[in-house]
Amino acid sequence: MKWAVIVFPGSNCDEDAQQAIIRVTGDEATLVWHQETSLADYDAIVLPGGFSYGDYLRSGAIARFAPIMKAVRDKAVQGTPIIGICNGFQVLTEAHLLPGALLRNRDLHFHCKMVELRVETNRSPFTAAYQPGDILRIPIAHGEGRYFADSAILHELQEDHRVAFRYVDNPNGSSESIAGILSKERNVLGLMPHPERAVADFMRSTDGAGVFRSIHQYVTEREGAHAH
Amino acid sequence: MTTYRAQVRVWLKPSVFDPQGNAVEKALLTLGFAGIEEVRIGKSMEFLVTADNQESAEAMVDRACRDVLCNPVMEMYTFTLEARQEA
Amino acid sequence: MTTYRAQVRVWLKPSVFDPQGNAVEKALLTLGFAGIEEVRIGKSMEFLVTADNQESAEAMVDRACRDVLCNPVMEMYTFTLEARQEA
Amino acid sequence: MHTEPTAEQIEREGIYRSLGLTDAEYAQVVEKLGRLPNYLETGLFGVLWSEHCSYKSSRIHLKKFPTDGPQVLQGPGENAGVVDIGDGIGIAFKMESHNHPSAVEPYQGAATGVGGILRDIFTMGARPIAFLNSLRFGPLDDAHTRYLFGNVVAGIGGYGNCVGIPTIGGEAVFDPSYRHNPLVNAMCVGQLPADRIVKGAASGVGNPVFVVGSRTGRDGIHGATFASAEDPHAKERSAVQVGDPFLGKLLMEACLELMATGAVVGIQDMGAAGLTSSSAEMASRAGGGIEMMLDRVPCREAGMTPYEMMLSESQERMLVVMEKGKEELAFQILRKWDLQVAEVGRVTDDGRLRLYFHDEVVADVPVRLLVDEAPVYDREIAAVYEPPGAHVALPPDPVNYQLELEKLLAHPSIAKKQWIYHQYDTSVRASTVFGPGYDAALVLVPDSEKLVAMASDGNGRYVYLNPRVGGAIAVAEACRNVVAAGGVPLAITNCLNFGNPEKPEVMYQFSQAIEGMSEACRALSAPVVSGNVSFYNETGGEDIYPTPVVGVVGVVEDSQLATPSEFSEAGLAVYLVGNLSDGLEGSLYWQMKAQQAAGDAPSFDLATEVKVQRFVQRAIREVGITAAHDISEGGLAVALVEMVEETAPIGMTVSLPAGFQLPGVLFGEAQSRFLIAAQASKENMLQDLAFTLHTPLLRLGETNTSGELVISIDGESSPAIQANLHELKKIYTSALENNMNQSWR
Ligand SMILES: Nc1ncnc2c1ncn2[C@@H]1O[C@H](COP(=O)(O)OP(=O)(O)O)[C@@H](O)[C@H]1O
Ligand SMILES: [Mg+2]
Repeated sequence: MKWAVIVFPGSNCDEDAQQAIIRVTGDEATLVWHQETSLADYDAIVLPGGFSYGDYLRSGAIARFAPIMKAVRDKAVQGTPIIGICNGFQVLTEAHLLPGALLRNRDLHFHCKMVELRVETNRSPFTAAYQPGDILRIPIAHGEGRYFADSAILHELQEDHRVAFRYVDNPNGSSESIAGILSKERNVLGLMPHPERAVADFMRSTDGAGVFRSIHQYVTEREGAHAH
Repeated sequence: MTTYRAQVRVWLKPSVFDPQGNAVEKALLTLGFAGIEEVRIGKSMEFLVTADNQESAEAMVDRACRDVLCNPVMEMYTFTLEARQEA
Repeated sequence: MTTYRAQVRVWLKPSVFDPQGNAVEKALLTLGFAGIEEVRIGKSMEFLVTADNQESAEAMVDRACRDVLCNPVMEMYTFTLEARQEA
Repeated sequence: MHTEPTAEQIEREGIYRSLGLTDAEYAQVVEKLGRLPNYLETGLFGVLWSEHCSYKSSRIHLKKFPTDGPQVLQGPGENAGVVDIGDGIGIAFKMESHNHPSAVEPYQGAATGVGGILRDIFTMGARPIAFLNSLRFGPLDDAHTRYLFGNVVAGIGGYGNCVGIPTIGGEAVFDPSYRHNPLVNAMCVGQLPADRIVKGAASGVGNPVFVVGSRTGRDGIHGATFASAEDPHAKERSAVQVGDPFLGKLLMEACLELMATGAVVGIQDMGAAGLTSSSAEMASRAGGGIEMMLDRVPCREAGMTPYEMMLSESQERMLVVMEKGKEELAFQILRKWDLQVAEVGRVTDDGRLRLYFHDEVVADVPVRLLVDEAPVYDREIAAVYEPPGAHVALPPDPVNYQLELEKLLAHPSIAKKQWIYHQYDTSVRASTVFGPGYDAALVLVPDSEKLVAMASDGNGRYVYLNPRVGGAIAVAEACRNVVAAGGVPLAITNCLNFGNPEKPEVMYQFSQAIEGMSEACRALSAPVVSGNVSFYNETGGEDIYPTPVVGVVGVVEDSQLATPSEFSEAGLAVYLVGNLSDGLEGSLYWQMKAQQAAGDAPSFDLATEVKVQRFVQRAIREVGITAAHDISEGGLAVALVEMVEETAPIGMTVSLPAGFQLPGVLFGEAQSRFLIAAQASKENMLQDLAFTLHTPLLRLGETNTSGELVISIDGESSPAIQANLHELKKIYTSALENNMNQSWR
């Protein structure tokens, strides 16, 4: 299968994501420049972390207008798995592909450290390799990661089992300790922690590998099904 | 064409916690500014808009606010426009 | 004692570079908002002040601006005060 | 717009003084130039002959540093030094101070410091891989200090996090000496192919010269001149420089792409003194000249004069010399990254810096005179240096040693620094093997088994008490950190933060510290490849502690050798490498008791230093040990607590031989010592190795499951310290945060 990792001006986890994909799945992963307009060739899309457009105004606010985002939208409609990590999550909410918003951390500080996440659902292309209730160790690195949504949305997320991950110990003041959420069709995931930084022993955790493995399995199985 | 000076104010909805406002309020208190409360911190944006008339300038600024400058999920905005005095 | 609503605007001195305003201006341009220029982004702060009278409220806000809200090395401020209507 | 003074007015009214030239310097300019310089020209000399750009007070002393070695690919003189780590890989690194700007506007001062050092690294053609930072502030009980420190940390993170380079090491010291003059030193490390170092030389007559990046504004004019001015508030007269890390990141990517094409002849960041220093220094390195049409410089504000353009310190700008005919290639790359570029001039061979504005020559001066013939001062050095801690009486023995240990662990200089580094992205680039919290940071080198090791260190108190020994200790300690993590130190960079060089005792500190550093560099085979001097760190006549900060880069040959500074298992043997000592000289403990720096510098011997470092290197390689940590501030007791991993449910029993004074043996800071922990099965081999290498090695005790730290003296009935380790760790971990939770905004 083929992965696209979108590169916005200011993305800085693009290569990390690419390397993690290659390390975990052995798949082909291509960096795709934000000025491109088609993603037709790709089976999975990653919006990586970083500071797209410097995170000026609001994080993700300017990136959502990039030419590539029209193609991302189209792929979302087609059911292609799309994962937004950190800044990618922020871009996805600004682009209304995911509900809610990510605000400045409760204590106003940037936080970079290993945190524990609880897997809330494995019914998604991103979490199938885990069991609900699994505790994962994955680093966070963000200043604006406080997930916010109004109560109706929070209720809906809860009802539809669309909260993918929660923090065990809320580091940033996110509503209901939410660390990652799924779209209605469950093929778009946004999460603040960085699974691509937890895929090798030297990183002190390999718990993030399951995210990439899940996507790989989902896509290859789906391809298998189509072939029939 | 006329050039207007626009002043946009964007702030968090009342239901959204504003940690910055909170921190400043605390700081003011410890520094002895008794009597200051409910501090909220938002953004103030200023720019020049050139348009045919006030109406179309207003429409443009409003669209900029809705599309870019403000995220309605958590923010609100107001703005004022003022024809620029010639230098 | 009267309670006033204060609105403070803080912005970078004209000679100080505003990277944020600069980036937003560029973004607006590429999004087709032709005619918007010289974008500068500052802070807008709102709070309640309770004081004996307008004068002492003003003095307090001014001091808060100088001591806490504004960094005089690179920023400037203005504010308005308005007696709060009773609920 | 007011008009500029004429050349005659400048001479008659002494206006050159406000541009940074002394009477003698101005006379020298007039004589060598053979005429009176105009306002712009006087300004050029003012900044290039400033302390900051010309190193006029330090130059003759810096020459004493050893700078050669087989591992050195690029020594001092370029934008950064480069060492060879083998496998065709070069590591570029440099450290720089941003003390004065950070005191005026802490967030932007620190952020622009990081941006500047970043550009120094990537202009060498190196991909930046890590940042470190060394911070010195006054005590945190002062709200303004908390404001400065908090914002400096935020600014370092703000820039580094945004450009996506991990900040993985550094140090932070809090001492009254820095209350009015905080130090903010930033270091950047980058990786490049060893045979593709890009230089900052403007060569090739006729080659076009470009300004790339941000537009030029009126910010920071005279920054370089005033960094050397006595009145720190003079700096406020110029606008504060604001960093744009987003643009910094684009510039980095674009320049690396540009340099990879091979079409870049020379490139330099417009740092201090902006366009002036970059153009003049690049021309000087090539031994040629440069001419520029200033009308073509993209400006942020209307009506900027040539003077303002040449002296502006607007951030995120580069001066690039391209090979003629390859311009289109450059334009393509820069367009892709949405960066502004303007061709502003060309390389000449007449050795002159010639500037045009509206088709008129507005400045025309010899490059040699601007750069190479800048004044050099052999400033007066005090004949005697009254050792400032010699007369201080030893403190009486304390009643409760546990309490003293707790006080040391809670001192912000010793306490765990996670409040700082949790605000830094330490894992971006996904190659951090050891981040902050270890003795040295380790980073993976792609396509290689090797790791790059780096650390920064420097103890101003030691240098103050004994400049020569203190200088040597700074180098030794920095190298020791790399050794503890499993590395071999290769070379160092430094920031020499000192007081007013016009004072003979400051020059004594300076020259002696350099002597000491040089001795240690030679003994440890770690030459100096880059560095920076910051003078005039004084307020109201009070100078800071003379504070040379050393940044060291080394290599870990194989990731298997990476050795942590902590352990978490029971059943390990704990050893002291080096001598047991009970001297309190220069220790933080004595300073806390005496309320001033006390005694001499800690005992230090270079031969012993070399020996213990060799021993630990071989122990890691040949025996395999679980953890290694150097003993530094706070002494043996603090180092023991530091070595226990925070959440480990273990205890440790240590017994010390009789015959040593208690406070000294626990809290003394005698140098050249490591603690190492090893499995029982390795003990024989360790002892054999120590015997073979004639290295003092003392078994202190072992770890267990008791959860307690017990330190006793042989023959004494009750232990000197018996404390819950978990509680001690809590004090150590939370102290800095507790200090910063007081209001500082
Ligand atoms: N300003 C800082 N930035 C990043 N890391 C820091 C900073 N200060 C301290 N650290 C990290 O905290 C750890 C302890 O620092 P320090 O007490 O100076 O160590 P030592 O005294 O053993 O050299 C080191 O890993 C260091 O890199
Ligand atoms: Mg320490």
